[in-house]
Amino acid sequence: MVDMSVRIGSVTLKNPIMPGSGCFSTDLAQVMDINRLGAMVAKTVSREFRPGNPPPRAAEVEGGMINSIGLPTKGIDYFFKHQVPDYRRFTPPLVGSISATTIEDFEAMARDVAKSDIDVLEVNISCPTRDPKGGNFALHEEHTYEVTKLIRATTDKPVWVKLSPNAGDIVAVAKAAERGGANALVVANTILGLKINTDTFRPAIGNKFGGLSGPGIKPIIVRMVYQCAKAVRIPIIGCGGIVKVEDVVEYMLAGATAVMIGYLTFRNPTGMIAIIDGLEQWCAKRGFARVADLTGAMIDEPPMETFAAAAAPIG
Amino acid sequence: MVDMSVRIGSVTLKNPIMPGSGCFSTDLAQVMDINRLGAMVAKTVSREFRPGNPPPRAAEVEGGMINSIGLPTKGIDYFFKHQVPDYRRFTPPLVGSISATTIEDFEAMARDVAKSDIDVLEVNISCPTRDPKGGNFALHEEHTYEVTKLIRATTDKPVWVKLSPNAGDIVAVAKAAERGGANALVVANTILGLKINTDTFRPAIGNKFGGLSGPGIKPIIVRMVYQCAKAVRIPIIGCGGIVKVEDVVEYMLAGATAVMIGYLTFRNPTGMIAIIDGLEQWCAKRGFARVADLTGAMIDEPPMETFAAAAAPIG
Amino acid sequence: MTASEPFASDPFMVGKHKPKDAPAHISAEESLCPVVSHAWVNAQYKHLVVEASAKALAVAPGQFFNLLCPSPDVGELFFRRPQSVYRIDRKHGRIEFLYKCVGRGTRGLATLQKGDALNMVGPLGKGFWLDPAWKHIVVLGRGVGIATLGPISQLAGENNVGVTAILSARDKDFVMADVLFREAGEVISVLDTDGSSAVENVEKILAGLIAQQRADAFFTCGSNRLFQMMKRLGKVHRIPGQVAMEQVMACGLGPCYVCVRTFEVDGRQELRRVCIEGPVFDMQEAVGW
Amino acid sequence: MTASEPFASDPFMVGKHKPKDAPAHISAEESLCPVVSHAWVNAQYKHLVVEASAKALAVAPGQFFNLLCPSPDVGELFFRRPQSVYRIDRKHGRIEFLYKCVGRGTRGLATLQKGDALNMVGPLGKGFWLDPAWKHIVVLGRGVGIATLGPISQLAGENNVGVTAILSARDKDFVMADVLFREAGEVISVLDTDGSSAVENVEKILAGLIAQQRADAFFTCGSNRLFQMMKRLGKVHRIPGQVAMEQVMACGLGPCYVCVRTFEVDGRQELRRVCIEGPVFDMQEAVGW
Ligand SMILES: Cc1cc2nc3c(=O)[nH]c(=O)nc-3n(C[C@H](O)[C@H](O)[C@H](O)COP(=O)(O)OP(=O)(O)OC[C@H]3O[C@@H](n4cnc5c(N)ncnc54)[C@H](O)[C@@H]3O)c2cc1C
Ligand SMILES: Cc1cc2nc3c(=O)[nH]c(=O)nc-3n(C[C@H](O)[C@H](O)[C@H](O)COP(=O)(O)OP(=O)(O)OC[C@H]3O[C@@H](n4cnc5c(N)ncnc54)[C@H](O)[C@@H]3O)c2cc1C
Ligand SMILES: Cc1cc2nc3c(=O)[nH]c(=O)nc-3n(C[C@H](O)[C@H](O)[C@H](O)COP(=O)(O)O)c2cc1C
Ligand SMILES: Cc1cc2nc3c(=O)[nH]c(=O)nc-3n(C[C@H](O)[C@H](O)[C@H](O)COP(=O)(O)O)c2cc1C
Ligand code: FES
Ligand code: FES
Repeated sequence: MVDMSVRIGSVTLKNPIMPGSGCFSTDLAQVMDINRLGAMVAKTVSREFRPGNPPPRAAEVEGGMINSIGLPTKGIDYFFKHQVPDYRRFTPPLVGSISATTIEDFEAMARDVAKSDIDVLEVNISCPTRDPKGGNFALHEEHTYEVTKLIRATTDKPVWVKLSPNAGDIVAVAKAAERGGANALVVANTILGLKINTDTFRPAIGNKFGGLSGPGIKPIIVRMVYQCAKAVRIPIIGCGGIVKVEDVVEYMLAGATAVMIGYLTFRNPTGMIAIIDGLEQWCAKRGFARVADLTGAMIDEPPMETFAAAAAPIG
Repeated sequence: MVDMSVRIGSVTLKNPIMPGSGCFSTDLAQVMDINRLGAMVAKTVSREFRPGNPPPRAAEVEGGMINSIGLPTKGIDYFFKHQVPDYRRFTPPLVGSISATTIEDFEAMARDVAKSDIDVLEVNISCPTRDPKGGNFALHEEHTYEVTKLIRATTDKPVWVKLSPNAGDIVAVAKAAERGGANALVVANTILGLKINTDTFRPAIGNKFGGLSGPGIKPIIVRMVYQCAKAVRIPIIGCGGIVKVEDVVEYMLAGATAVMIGYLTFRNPTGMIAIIDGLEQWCAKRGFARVADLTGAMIDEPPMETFAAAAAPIG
Repeated sequence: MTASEPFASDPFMVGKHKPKDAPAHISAEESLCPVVSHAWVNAQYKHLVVEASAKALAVAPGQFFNLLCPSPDVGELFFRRPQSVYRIDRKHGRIEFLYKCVGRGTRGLATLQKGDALNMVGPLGKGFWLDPAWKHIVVLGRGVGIATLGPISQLAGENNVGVTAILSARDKDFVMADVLFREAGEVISVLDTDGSSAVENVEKILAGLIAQQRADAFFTCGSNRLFQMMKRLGKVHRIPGQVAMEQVMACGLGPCYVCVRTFEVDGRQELRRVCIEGPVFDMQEAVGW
Repeated sequence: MTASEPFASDPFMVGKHKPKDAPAHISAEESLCPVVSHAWVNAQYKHLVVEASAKALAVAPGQFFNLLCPSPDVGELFFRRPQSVYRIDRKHGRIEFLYKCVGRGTRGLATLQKGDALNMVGPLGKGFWLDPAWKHIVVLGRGVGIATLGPISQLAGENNVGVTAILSARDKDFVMADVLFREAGEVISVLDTDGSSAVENVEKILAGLIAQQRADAFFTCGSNRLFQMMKRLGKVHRIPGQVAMEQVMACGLGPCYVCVRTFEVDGRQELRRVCIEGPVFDMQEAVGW
């Protein structure tokens, strides 16, 4: 028996597998047993109704997909009245995700949403198609510090801050979020991209720019998880391009305590469950009694090779 | 007959296809006719001998590859004496690429190398495994401006500055390079990544971190080419993940005047030639008399869809 | 490791298996279905028959499956492709699709051979509804829309509701499935080649059916222009109607909001997800595409 | 577009064709070679025979081809895999490979069927050299290294140079190609199962051959420990030697500097590229792996 549980500050998950925000809803109960997940992560909500962006909202790209949904939301009243109770039909801890375009609204949103029946507040300051001063605070360390600090003061519930891979210096932003009082970091949201349809000469998605996700971004995000894990003491949740058991292992070796999964669910809607089962088998086979022991277990030395030519000219 | 030529400032290329630095050498004459290329781009040289990084130096990743070669070089004397004459056996314009770890050495390198029999000086200030103050100047606009300005003053030959996709604000860096006097921008070098071998728990390559290239990075770099092309007046050379004719078209639609190709040559060593042929056919079929007309021809409007719900709540 | 031993888990191998202990109330599933037959119907359309699980066989007319198409080239295919069920053969435990080869997904799908396994998720979405009070319905399909209208016609036939199927196509080679529709009722083919597929002509045919009181309900799929005309006629004559819509999908299940289209109720516009709130919608509420 | 019309250019389709007007002096090429046969030799090794172009047939012993292996899973395979030529059959215009299934690349390669086309680049690298003055050479191979030593043994045999082939393997099932080597000379198999493959024992065999003056040159491939021992013996007895080395490759042609290993000349270390400066190197200069 492998102990599959992981602890993210005060929250214990029965396994490290969660969906990424925007890639999960209770609609998935059509195909899978939601109660098996480590946690549920709700779609990002804003205070007021937002329709989202014009379709097409997503397209395939070489290493995965590009999307610009535009954070459609029915607003927080609907979230409290309908969505939270709907999620609560299931047993895993519930992570509520919030977004806003001003720092003041973020603070107010946090205060309001944290009062609802959620277990964790995730702060989405990294929607890639928003501008740095309009919700995409995670591009800059000062913005990140300020918004995290304000939010921290509004609630005793755990606060997870979702970072942006588009930041030039994600380590500085991670440290800023930690200083601001974040209990964990989600690394990361999508990478800003553009796909042009070479038949029509138009952008492939309605909003022109979109966020990249899927397997192609994994090496970039694994690197960021590793860098952030070295720089902060709070737990890191890895997110980007996970499609198989070994990807979860790779994120944990890099320093992640748990992971979130987006794209895979679109390709294999029962993929998260298969990964939970497969990860347990992997640990058993490799002799790990606790999956948590994988976190940060990368051997930080180069592969062993004969290489002793540093001082000599190439022949 | 399609006019396949493109102009990058004072240099005219007979077609827009060039190799990326480090992915080309005259060794390729083993398999292809080098004279068909739009230009030759030499491997980056430094003043002194550098052995490069410990092997393994490259590994496969989901959307392509990760490498950390470590800029091995035999130094500029060898470059002048052996490599330049070797390249000169072939007819396409020769782009020499230089690297240095200090701004002073960059200036001196530029002065020396520009005097050799090259047609264009490419400035590699974007090697992803170097630090921002040690040659990876392209992470910051001030460093980029300074180094470009100094280099500009040393030579009358065209100066191309190769930017880094790891910069938080590549548009600001692009403008800085333009202000500094660059004649064209190469967008971009590789993206910093990490791959961990889940069998050995060690990094997959000897230098731990490496640069991502290949199809998976294309949507990110196409976005950057588009953004830079809108922001500067000098030509942009797109580089990242090109493996087929349509990828070249996509880069040109986004605003590139020409492109560079790296990874494809590893997969299909005769790929650049096939793309030159295929691009000409593509233009003929689509009725473009000049390939140059593709540059910036993206129709900057969303795909046409019925979408008029901006003001209404989601049902 | 020996050469025959399975590898470290392959990308995308996960999820090909049913979750262990999946509760019985789960209504759709991701399953591997063996291909029974797969043949070209004409130069563009293929007819695919697969063996389906009990859950898949519970599919209703107008519902769809989200298919993991094999990649037709070395590049990877990253989204599934939705295809509505074209025929439900519960006796033999089979589900049939009729699809047009248009791009990479369907081209990859077309490579499947008898005996290969097709990974499908479903049944998904809300299908057509049939009011037992209706005596006679009209289905109007063009192109791929014809496939989608098959099962509702079949169901109407089985329930002794008369069906007139107007099948619009480029030329007579592309009038598909007329046999299937003929089993359920009357078939009128309209073609581009002789001009009979012109919207005005189809409108005349519909007007005739209305006059003959053979149009208690309208169903359409596959052409925006035909849909707009039918919606207008339906509004004027107060004939209830249903339209099956399409949109690019990612998840096919509801969470991602990729597949929205615009709808209008009482002059107010709103967005709905084609995959879970559709693909079948009230004709008067749909705005079109 | 009709369903049979080719698509917009597929990823990686480019480069499958020869560049038009390629000058004749180009020594290697990227070509599609039909598979003639492909069979398991034992539980881990497969023997692959392809029809090859005139350029490919010019391959020399010790040279290699860089093979575009089909991907064994849905994920993409991004590097070619180098394989040295194992047998050159100029009479039938064929090239043969003997390879071990170890990972994704070779596992994908193993899926090729007779009639399939294999995309190969080559011939590449610097092969073995044979001094006509030599009367008798010793080749020492283990595992995949055995394949690499095939052609030089063949060549020696054809040139009336005597060959002693010491083939080291786990057990007798893995002594491969002994028929091929027997055609060229004498075969000594050493096994893990009976302990005869121990380095000390192999050293004894080599010492015996040296004493009998049947060791004018050494050739080795496949085991670092055997290589180190042979290098030491060669140094003491002043026997020239050649070693075929391996390293992960990207381009296989020289530009990328991925495939370097360390070499030592006059006490100075330097890096050389296995793909173009090798894969065959002077035994005394190689440092090992
Ligand atoms: C609910 C539903 C039922 C359908 N039923 C049928 C049917 O019975 N028979 C039939 O022939 N076709 C049907 N379609 C259409 C079918 O899904 C598309 O033809 C198919 O996805 C095209 O994929 P492709 O890769 O071959 O073409 P592409 O070149 O990718 O695209 C061609 C067209 O298909 C659309 N498309 C692309 N990807 C998707 C996606 N992931 N989801 C939805 N649409 C996409 C694009 O908008 C484009 O217009 C249905 C679509 C939906 C939404
Ligand atoms: C010049 C040369 C000649 C060779 N000849 C033979 C031969 O005749 N028969 C034979 O069985 N094997 C030969 N090999 C080894 C063969 O190339 C590897 O076994 C093969 O690449 C493994 O690929 P994989 O995907 O199956 O395994 P992986 O799981 O990818 O790797 C297994 C091992 O192969 C090595 N490898 C992986 N990718 C590459 C690459 N792109 N280039 C080189 N090595 C790589 C790795 O270092 C690892 O140790 C030769 C290698 C070289 C360099
Ligand atoms: C369609 C789609 C919608 C998303 N919506 C949200 C969102 O509302 N809030 C958020 O924080 N992240 C959102 N994301 C980002 C994902 O949660 C996740 O960070 C990203 O997709 C990377 O993971 P993946 O590669 O596994 O998909 C969305 C991603 C996708 C693909
Ligand atoms: C093995 C390898 C070596 C490289 N060496 C250099 C280099 O020396 N100088 C440089 O400016 N870029 C170098 N690059 C970056 C490429 O020129 C190119 O910018 C990058 O690979 C993206 O293009 P691609 O996706 O087509 O490979 C190297 C890339 C690879 C893969
Ligand atoms: S496709 Fe995801 S909600 Fe419809
Ligand atoms: S593999 Fe590229 S230089 Fe050898």
